[in-house]
Amino acid sequence: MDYKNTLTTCVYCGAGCQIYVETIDGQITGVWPAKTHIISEGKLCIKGWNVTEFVNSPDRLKTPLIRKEGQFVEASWDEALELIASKLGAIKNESGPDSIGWLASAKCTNEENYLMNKLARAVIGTNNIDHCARL
Amino acid sequence: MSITLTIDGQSVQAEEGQTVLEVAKRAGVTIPTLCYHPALEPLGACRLCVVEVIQRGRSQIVTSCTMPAEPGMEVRTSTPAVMESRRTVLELLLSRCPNVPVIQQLAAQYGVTEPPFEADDPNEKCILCGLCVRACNDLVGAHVLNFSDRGISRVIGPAFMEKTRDCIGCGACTIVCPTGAIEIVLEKEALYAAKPLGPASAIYVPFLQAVPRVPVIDTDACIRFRQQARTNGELADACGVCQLLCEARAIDYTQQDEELDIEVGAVVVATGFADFDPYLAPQYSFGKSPNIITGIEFERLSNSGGPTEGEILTAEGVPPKSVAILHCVGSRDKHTNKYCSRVCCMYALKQAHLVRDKTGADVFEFYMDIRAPGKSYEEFYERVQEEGVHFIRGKGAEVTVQPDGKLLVKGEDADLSRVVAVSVDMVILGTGMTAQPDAAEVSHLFGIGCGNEGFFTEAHPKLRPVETNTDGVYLAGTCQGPRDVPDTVAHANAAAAEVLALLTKGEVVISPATAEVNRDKCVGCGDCIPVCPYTAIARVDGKAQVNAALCKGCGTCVATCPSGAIEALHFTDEQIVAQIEGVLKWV
Amino acid sequence: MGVEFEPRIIAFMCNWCTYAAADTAGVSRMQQSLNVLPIRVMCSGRVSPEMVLRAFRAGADGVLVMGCHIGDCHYSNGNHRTIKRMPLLRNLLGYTGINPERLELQWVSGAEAPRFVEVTEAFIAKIRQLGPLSQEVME
Amino acid sequence: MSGNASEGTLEEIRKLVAERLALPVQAGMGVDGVVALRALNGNVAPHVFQKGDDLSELVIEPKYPLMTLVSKLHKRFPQIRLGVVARGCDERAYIEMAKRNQIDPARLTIIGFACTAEEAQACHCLEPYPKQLLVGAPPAPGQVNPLVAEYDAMTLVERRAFWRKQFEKCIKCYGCRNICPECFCEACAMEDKAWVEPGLLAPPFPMFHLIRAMHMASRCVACRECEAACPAHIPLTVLYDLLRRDMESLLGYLPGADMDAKPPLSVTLEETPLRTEAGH
Repeated sequence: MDYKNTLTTCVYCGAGCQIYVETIDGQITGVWPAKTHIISEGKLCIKGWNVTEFVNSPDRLKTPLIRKEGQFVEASWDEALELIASKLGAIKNESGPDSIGWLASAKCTNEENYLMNKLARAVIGTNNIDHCARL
Repeated sequence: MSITLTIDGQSVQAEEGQTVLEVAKRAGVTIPTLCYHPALEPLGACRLCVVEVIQRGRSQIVTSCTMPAEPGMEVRTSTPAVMESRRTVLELLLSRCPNVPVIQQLAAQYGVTEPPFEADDPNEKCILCGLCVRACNDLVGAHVLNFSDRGISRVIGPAFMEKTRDCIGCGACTIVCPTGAIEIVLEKEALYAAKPLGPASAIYVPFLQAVPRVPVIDTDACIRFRQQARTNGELADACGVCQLLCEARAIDYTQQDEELDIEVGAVVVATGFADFDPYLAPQYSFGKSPNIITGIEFERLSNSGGPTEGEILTAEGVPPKSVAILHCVGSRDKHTNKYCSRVCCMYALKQAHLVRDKTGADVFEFYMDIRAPGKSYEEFYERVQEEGVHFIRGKGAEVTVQPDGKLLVKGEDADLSRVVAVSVDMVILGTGMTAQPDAAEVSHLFGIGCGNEGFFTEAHPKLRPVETNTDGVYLAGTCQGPRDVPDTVAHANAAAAEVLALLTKGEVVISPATAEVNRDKCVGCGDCIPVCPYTAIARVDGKAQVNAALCKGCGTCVATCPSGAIEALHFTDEQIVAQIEGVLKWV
Repeated sequence: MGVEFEPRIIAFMCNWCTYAAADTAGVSRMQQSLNVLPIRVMCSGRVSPEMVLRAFRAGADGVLVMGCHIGDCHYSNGNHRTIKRMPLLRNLLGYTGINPERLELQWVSGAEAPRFVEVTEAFIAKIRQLGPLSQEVME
Repeated sequence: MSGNASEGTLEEIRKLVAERLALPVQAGMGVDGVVALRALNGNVAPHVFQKGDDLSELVIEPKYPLMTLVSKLHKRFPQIRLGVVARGCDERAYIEMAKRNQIDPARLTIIGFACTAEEAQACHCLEPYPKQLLVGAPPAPGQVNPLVAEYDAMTLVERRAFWRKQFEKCIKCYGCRNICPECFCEACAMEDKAWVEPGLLAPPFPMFHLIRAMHMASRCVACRECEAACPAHIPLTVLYDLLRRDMESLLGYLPGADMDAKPPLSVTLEETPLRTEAGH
């Protein structure tokens, strides 16, 4: 039996509540609030308590899906990225960078969100970016 | 090993270890005895059983009760020498005890009519045979009786001839004594405890009509079981007479009650009733005089197999001149039981009839009203009236024991509007029927209802009188409520018919409104299990499971489950909430 | 002075005793107010605290839980749980400010149609006096 | 960290844990692991100490409902034998959980220690030590929360105003339920839309909080975890203490006190009588 509690930060909002993600034999089995943390003091909201729910959710997407003839079809990352790059490029050329909006996700890491911000502002050239945790 | 010997010229077989007396008895040869008892070691004390034994050419006179049988032995039981010996013995015995009938008869048989010597005490009965001593020490183990002194002052009695608490009053000495020299005198206190109308011996056939008609041992009264209980099972060798004497070897003291698991599809509960405890109605002074008896005790008294062989006698042993019968003892009384026990009026009338018939005594019936519905019952009531029984309409108020032992019964005669008092020799309390004291336990065991009085509840008082609310459990007889013999027989037959109907059908139809567990929601806490009145819920593989065949759909488990893991089919939470919201929406 | 307050009372009735009594009361043409809204359950033991609270939540001004007398339960002892649950729930209502008198447990046997009317009418009168629950919950 | 526990207490506990871990598991006293708290980099979380682990990391505060973890491990590993470093409230939680089939008593060794008098006071704990007390001496018990008497003395109108204000703060995080050692149900009535309408915040009175209070009546062992976990600072345990008091006076049942006492709301009046007709 390998029992572990990994201290981490709840990704759902900017409050920065600390949580322990509990794993048994490598499988996520729950969340403990971190009582010793100076911000959250062992208290969590419903999102923090359920922050790991999506990990093992049967509805979770594990490969990209591309709509072909009205149906979502599993695709490879290369195919998906190719399609997105070409479409975004075409839209930017046709209607300008501000015709594109960006929504980042709380379920990504801070670093991933930073990269998305970089992509939106530096590569595409728009400030139309927001984050679902900025509630 | 079998051996062969001759008795009075006749060749007989014997087992090794048997005495000559035992072999002779078995062969049908009569040898007189006084100090012999098959349950006790022989002592050869009375010398009456002497015989002549010829062995290896030599003849001698010996006591047959102590002489072991040997191969080739020749026994003669009535030679002149033997007869002369016995005659001498009887002369001496008759001289000691001239007024004991057994000795008088034996002496006469042997031609002894007058005792050769004058008796010291013409009332002496004890022949010092020591049977009682052996019984008390070897069988009962009480060690109370023994010989003391010697020669002509030899006597039998307790130590220092003083009253002793070691005597357990078992009476074994009186039974074995051949001359009737010992009498048990019950002290006043003991008399009340002695249950004069109870079983006479520790082993007895419950009643003559018992089925199966075999004796039972009352372990509370049996010397051996009492010894066992007293010594916490260390000793169990006292008495044993019944085992010793039982030729069929049917008595085994080590037998224990056994629990058997039997799987059945239906159960008929026929646990019967308990007689009302007359001590709960102290105004009738039950227990204060042996002549105040309950109806059931009267039944035993008037039974031909009872202690008086059916003669109706008071505790003083004489027929009563007057008897009072009190109705409604423990029935129709807010202090005891409110209900009518249904059978007492009729049995009281019957008992009045029996008393009149057998003794001609004056009978006074104290009654509120006579309940005699049913075929021939009212006619019987009329007949008893014609027999001259005095009916006093009014409940018996109290019974007091007079200084002379007579019983004073007071009551109100409602017809005359005045208080009456009669002095009688015997009072019969018409005790009613009550539920068995363990009815609540039994009701819990079978998941059946039990009313306030303790009688089991039928599924419907009119339409389903033998069914219960637990499928497959049926009621028969007085466990459901007071009823008389024909009604009990009918009720029991009905219960049997219900069971037969199940057997014939082979399958059971149940109501669809049962509880059902959603295993995904159940966490197996088991809070619901003790809730079920029908023990329909069990934990299977760590989770609750409802046996739909047992479930009656009350839904109490559903309300208990904190997880909402049990649904009451047709009464689901969703349906009830919809009803609540529905009715509130439109008013 | 507006329209007089008409209490709305949810009455949980067990199938075997109280529901039968209510039925008899109706068949016997006994005079009754219209404020009692019956919800039939098989046993008063089926009435969970959630159900009582839900009735209040849905707008009932009072809740009556009625069943067989102790000892007469059709299911032998289903009502033993009811008689334990309801005092706790009443106290809890009181602790959080709902007048506990708005919840009442009453035993009415199948033979007690007059008692059914008596009990319900008395409860209606009591709730009428207490006023609407919304005063307590929504204020 | 407050450091209320003396170093001596901690050392004794570590020694007992080491002993238990050193024993062969088959011998009955031996264990596969000991559930306790571990301090790592200044933060504390529940942990399962196993043979070879650094026991200097074992600490006893801040307290967590460790029996929840014991139950989880017992269910996941049907053979596992565990020890647990337990306070009085942990042991009470264990009693109610074992009674309800959530912990296997045959596979659990309790290494009990006494709380400090300060902790007892902070928790308003009347029995701040386990019955299986191995380390420390029973401290002076805490006082009943003075708020219990204060709220009890309020008029209906005052109580209503008070609790309405409290319940309005509720953000329906379910933290009170999630942290509770006695809330081990697979499905929760507070998530059942028949009882609690989804999409309303704060949850509409009286459903959410009163359902939980009723469910706690025969289970609450007064560990105070719910109140500590509540981001809205609702004084939940005052309500539960009032019901615990009723439970004891009406039905003679104190959750956590007796392994053999059956939950009184599940049994008949013959088995657990109602002591008064209180409230009627």
